[in-house]
Amino acid sequence: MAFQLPTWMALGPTLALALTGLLLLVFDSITPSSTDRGLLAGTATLGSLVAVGLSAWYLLAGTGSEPIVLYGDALVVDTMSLFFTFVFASVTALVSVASFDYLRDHSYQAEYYALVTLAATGMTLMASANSLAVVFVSLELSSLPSFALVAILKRNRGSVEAGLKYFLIGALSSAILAYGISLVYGVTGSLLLPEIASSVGGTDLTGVLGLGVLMMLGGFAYKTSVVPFHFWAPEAYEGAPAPISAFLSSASKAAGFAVAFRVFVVAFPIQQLVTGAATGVDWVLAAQILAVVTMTLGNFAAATQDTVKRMLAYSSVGHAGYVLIGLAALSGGNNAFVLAGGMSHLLVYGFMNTGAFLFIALTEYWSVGRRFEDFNGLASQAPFACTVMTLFLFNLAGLPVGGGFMSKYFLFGAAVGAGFWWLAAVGAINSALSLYYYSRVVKAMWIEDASGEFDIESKPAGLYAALAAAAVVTVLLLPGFGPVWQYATEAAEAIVA
Amino acid sequence: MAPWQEAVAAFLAAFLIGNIMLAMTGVAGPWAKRKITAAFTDRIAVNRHGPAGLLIIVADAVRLLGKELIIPDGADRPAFDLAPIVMAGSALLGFAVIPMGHLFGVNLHLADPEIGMAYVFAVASIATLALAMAGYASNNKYSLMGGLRAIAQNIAYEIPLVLTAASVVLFTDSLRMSTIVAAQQQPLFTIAGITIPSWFAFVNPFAFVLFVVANLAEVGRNPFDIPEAPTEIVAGYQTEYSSVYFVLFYLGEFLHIFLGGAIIATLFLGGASGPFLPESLNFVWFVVKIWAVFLFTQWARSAVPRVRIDQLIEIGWKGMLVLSFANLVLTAVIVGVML
Amino acid sequence: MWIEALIAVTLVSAFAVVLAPNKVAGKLAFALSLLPLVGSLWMYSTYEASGNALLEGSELAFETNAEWVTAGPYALNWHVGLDGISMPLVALTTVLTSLALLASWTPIDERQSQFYGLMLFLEASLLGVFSALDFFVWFVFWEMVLVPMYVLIGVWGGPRRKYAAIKMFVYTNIASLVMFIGFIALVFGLGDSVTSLDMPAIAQALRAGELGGLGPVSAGTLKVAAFVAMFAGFAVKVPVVPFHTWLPDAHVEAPTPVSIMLAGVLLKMGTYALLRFNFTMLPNVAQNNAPIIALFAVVSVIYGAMLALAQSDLKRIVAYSSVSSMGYVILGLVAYTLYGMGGATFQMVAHGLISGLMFMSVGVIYNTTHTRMVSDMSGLASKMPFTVAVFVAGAFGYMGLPLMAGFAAELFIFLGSFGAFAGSVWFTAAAMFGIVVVAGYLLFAMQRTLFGPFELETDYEVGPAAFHDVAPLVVLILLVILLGVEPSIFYTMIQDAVNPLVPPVGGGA
Amino acid sequence: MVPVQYYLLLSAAVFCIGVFGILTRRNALLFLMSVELLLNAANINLVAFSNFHGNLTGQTFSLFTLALAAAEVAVGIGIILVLYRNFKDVDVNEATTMRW
Amino acid sequence: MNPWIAIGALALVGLLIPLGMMAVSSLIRPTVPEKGKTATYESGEVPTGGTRIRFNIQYYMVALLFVVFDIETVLIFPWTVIYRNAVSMDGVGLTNALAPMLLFIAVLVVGLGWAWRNGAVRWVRNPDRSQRSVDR
Repeated sequence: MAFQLPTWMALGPTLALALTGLLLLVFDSITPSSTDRGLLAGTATLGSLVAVGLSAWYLLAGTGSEPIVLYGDALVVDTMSLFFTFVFASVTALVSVASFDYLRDHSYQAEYYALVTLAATGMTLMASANSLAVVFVSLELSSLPSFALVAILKRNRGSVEAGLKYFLIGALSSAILAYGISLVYGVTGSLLLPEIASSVGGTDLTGVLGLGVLMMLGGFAYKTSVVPFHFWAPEAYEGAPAPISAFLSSASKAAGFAVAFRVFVVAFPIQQLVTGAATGVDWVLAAQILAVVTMTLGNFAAATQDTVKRMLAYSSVGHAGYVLIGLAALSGGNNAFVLAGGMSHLLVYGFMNTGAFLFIALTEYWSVGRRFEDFNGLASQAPFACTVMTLFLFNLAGLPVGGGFMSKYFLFGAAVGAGFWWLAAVGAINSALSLYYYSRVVKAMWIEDASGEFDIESKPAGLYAALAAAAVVTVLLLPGFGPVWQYATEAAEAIVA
Repeated sequence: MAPWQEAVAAFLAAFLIGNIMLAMTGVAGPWAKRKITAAFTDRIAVNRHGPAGLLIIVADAVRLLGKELIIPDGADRPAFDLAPIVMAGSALLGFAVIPMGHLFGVNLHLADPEIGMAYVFAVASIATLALAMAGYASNNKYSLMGGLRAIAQNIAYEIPLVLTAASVVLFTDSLRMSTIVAAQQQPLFTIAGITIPSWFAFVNPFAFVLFVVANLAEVGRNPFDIPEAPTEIVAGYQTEYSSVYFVLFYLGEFLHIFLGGAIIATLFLGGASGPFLPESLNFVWFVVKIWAVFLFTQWARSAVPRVRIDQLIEIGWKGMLVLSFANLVLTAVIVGVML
Repeated sequence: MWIEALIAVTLVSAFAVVLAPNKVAGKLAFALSLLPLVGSLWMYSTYEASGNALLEGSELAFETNAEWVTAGPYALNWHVGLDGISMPLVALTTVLTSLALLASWTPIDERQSQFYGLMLFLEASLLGVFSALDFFVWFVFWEMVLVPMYVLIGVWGGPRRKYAAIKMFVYTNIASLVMFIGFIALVFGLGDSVTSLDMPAIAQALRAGELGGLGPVSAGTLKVAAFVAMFAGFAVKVPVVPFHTWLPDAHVEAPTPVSIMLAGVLLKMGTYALLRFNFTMLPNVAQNNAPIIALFAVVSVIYGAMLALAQSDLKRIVAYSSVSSMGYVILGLVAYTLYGMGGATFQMVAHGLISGLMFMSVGVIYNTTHTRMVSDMSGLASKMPFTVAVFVAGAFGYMGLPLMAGFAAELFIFLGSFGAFAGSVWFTAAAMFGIVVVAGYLLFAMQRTLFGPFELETDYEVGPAAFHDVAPLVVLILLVILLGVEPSIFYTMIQDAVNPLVPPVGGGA
Repeated sequence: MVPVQYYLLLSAAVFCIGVFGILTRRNALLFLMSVELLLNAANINLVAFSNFHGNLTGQTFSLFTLALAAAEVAVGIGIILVLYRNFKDVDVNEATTMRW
Repeated sequence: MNPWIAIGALALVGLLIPLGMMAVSSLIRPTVPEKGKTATYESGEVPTGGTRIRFNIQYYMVALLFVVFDIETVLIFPWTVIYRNAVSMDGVGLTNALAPMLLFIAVLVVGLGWAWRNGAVRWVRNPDRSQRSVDR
């Protein structure tokens, strides 16, 4: 760059999001009763777009290529954090735009957007956390608003129940995470990931350490809706307002994986803990088991659903399983490749899954039913939306009509390259299965004849814009996968020592 | 000394201090209260038994202790019994870290832990718990309302209290009570030969006022006595209490007033320091200061009307809290700039 | 650059048509489809290439090879180009699409803009399939073909369209997954000897015998396994007999223009892929197991013919007969002789045109009579003489009447497959028998339906078809005859492309 | 100086009590309290270990943990309140309009 | 000597004194059980209804506010203790010592202002905004 920004500006995206959140609160304090949707949604979108721009700019300018460490090593800004920041901010922007219509007669406008942006702030911090303390704090910062967001439809029993379950499991798992952190701290005497890595090798308290690592894995498993803590996912995604489901299933999941990648790869080095000689803490094995179980369970559960939203929820559990390969196939040699596969899949998934859930938001806006049958013949009424949804679904299934195919192919290819061909095989089988239940929706929309009459009075501009944007990006990620892959690889190499 | 000797010594000291406080509050407090209130309302208060009716104290004690203890129906028993003990005990516990000066050379300072101030506030706010227990356990609507009001009030004014205290810590760099007192000894300035010590009441009168007001609310005296507003909810949380339990509550409240006074004296009025007296006797000054605060509360009790609950909450959250934030920030800025 | 331009133009026009109002969509789509048609013809006229695209020493026409993504060990390139095998198929695609669009003006009467848009989208993906030379690009287009096909059959099809569409979708998707796994296994087996998914590179590496084992699997096993996987995958598309059951349903349910595309071009994807992958990359496996593959081929020929016999629905008859004639293609391919492979490739084009012709004329008849049952009608010749004439001509073309494209193709195939390998004589003879059966039955059916006194209990006037229905028929029949009279139009370039594949006499490469 | 193992045992005990509460109680508020127990067990660990290692990291972190626990409770109570309004109960098993 | 021993001792005293008084009073007080004495006191009326009445939601509101704000003071105290040293320490200076806390308090104040304006501490006639809304 021609000029040099102060180092704290490396957190620019995070700051932009945080300021947006506070600004929204100030708006609401000035005029509590006003529901000027345009202003509020606009502000949220603008702020997140600023964050998107900053992160993209930093990526292009190579800011992260040399990791910037801030605040006593508590935060680190490198390619990985910027990469994920880009994902979070983009999803936030999409969700904000879509919510403009979804919340048209809702009374907690400002609170809603403020919570969304603040949660996004927490996620960006998660991506750049370099200390277990920051990990915990930022994880909570992204979780607490999410709880409220899921339950924000106060009169809607489904929403409230979803919020409760999300909250209960969230509180439990965050407590477990805290305990795990305390144990790790007890063993290593530090909360900074690099210091932990340096002192973790020689410890003889392998039992305590293993317990701590396991508990932390549990905490992250909750955030990423990986199996032992996945119960909340279908409930929360089904009950929550659909834009929030999109937000959680895309951004929140990605954030969980971001922090999990960094913590495990940086703080618990494989060559010391797993492949090394004097160890018993084989977290890679745990990740492998979880990955297989999660993929299979998520996909099979999704195949047996009869409401579309819940199907998507379970399928996102399945996708968590795919991404978990990024951790499970480590210790196979080409770690950067594997991690990059996981990251790039998260990016693509961020767009296509958000799009799918936003389509659900659209149907809820039109008060189309929730079941597959209710979607019958929707294409004749809303061809554009259905085309886009078809695109998203085929991408999720991994058909080569967009980036979804690329990322999934790279992920599995990486797994095979790392010698874990069986992981890839399970993944491939699950993808084949997933095609079945995804195409059920397509079939309903395009082929079945409308069972009932839809009352589609209006085409909400905001939702359509968000859908279109997501679709364009998803498709462009097929030819434009190159840079994504390049940055993902850089990001992975940034943390793989 | 061996640990057990330490323990015994500490126990004796504690017993001493505890009894001094009891004597001062439980004994003198009620009597003084009557006298003061009477004076305000231009009446003649107790004057029959003994000089200035001092013996009424003994009579009261025997009378109250001798009353029958009535447990209302449906009372939540353990909580009902625990509340008075907690009330009295917590207040007493607060005095542990207060440096009360010297009496005949004996330093009446039981313990001086590093975090004395935090400790004092922590212990003092246990009383809120007692009030809640009492209000909840009595199975009485008045009590419940009283308890809830007590909680609402205490939590509303707890934060301004603590924040103001924090602004004092900005000067002392320590939470240790003795250090805080020591920081107020050097002279501030001199007017006409009279040296004004740098008591924080003089250094930062704004904080002092805030603290005194918040303290009034904390101890639940006018204008902030809605938890037991006799004209609204008979006697609030202590409606159903009688006999020794009532005594304990009564005692506890007075102890709290005096504890508040002690805290104010320590944080803002230079602890036990004062002119004219040798340091070996400056406990007298401490008592004077405590009593000054006590008198102030009694004056407020008879002179200031009671605020409504909503006014109380709004004053607390919209007034006191903001002011105390402002106070903290301003103090920090000034201290930082002057440094 | 020309190939990209072709595909891009088609895609753009597809979107344009989707957005157009229903009324003008048909005409607009046809007009726009002329652009790629002209383009492909221009490309044909300026075609300059030699050799087989996948083998060393080949000169490709309109080739572009651009960096796309570098993924760790494997680089993905945008690599497209045409050689003697793909050029005719590209031309075929554009021609058939335009005619099919023309032929769909009458039958398609709802949601036109979406229909025509999807048709153009289909064309674009087909062009991509035939011109892609990087496996990744190729696979993308290969899968992209499915989506519009699925919707086209499922929405505009006949009464059992849902069943047909789902069946087609599931069959072909599972097939392509199997094929994908097989191929990727090969690539991983090659190890470091290839650094990209470039098809020429992989083919050359494989032919150079650089295939290593993959994990516990030895090279030989891997080879065979991959071959089987890919063969099965493509056989579904072709379709070869055990995997053919989706085809008749799809054909019967699909509207006429879609059947034209399906029979005319989509089936060719299968044989094209077989030629490109199995027979080019793993020739030894193919030759060592030639009898088995030939058996498959012949079985599809005979069995397809038999099934055709059993039908009473004109469209089903045509559908099954196309199963049998795709059998020839495989027979010719496996022969590994110049004539065999050349003829097989030529047969792809010829059969594309002819089957298109047949389906189109069946469609025209159906439009007027609203039935396809042989038993229902008779003596149409008197009512719609012109259509009938074309139909008959098409049938003759089917059974390989001289001076028609079918004749040349089948002649070459049989010439090539005679004595190609031990016992190939018998296979060829059996295949020839199959052709006779089909031809005979077709003629019988026509005699039933077209000639004799006219009877058809209808309540509407049965008259000659509209011009825009007949015109494509004429064009097609002319093309068929043209190719029959002058096969060298395509055959020279085809032979030039398959020549390197053919092993020197007396040995496998 | 109490050896660190004792603190570890204490925190483990507190943790187990919390887990027990979570597993046995169906009242959302009790669930919340149990979670608080878990967090405080973590705090005990942190403080004890920070004393053991002689650096203040753990204690500082325990302050953050406290603050977050408070925030969590604030959100949780809010949700439970809304739950009560909708289901007239704070029993976590009452809310089952969706399948688990 | 360790101050906590002394504090523990005072705690013991603080427990013993009330217990002692209880003991004394239990010795000297009469016990005349009688029905009606133990009835809940409601100004002499016969008690009506249960005690578990539903009270103003605002109690919850201020409780939630308190939980958050009071905990934040925990984070303020350490800062106040080190503040002056930090300012005088070279390399830190006034700005670096003051600015973060100003930021922190600013965030708190934004939160307080929001709660204020949205009626979290408005005791009487708080219009439940969700009345005017149709949640979906």
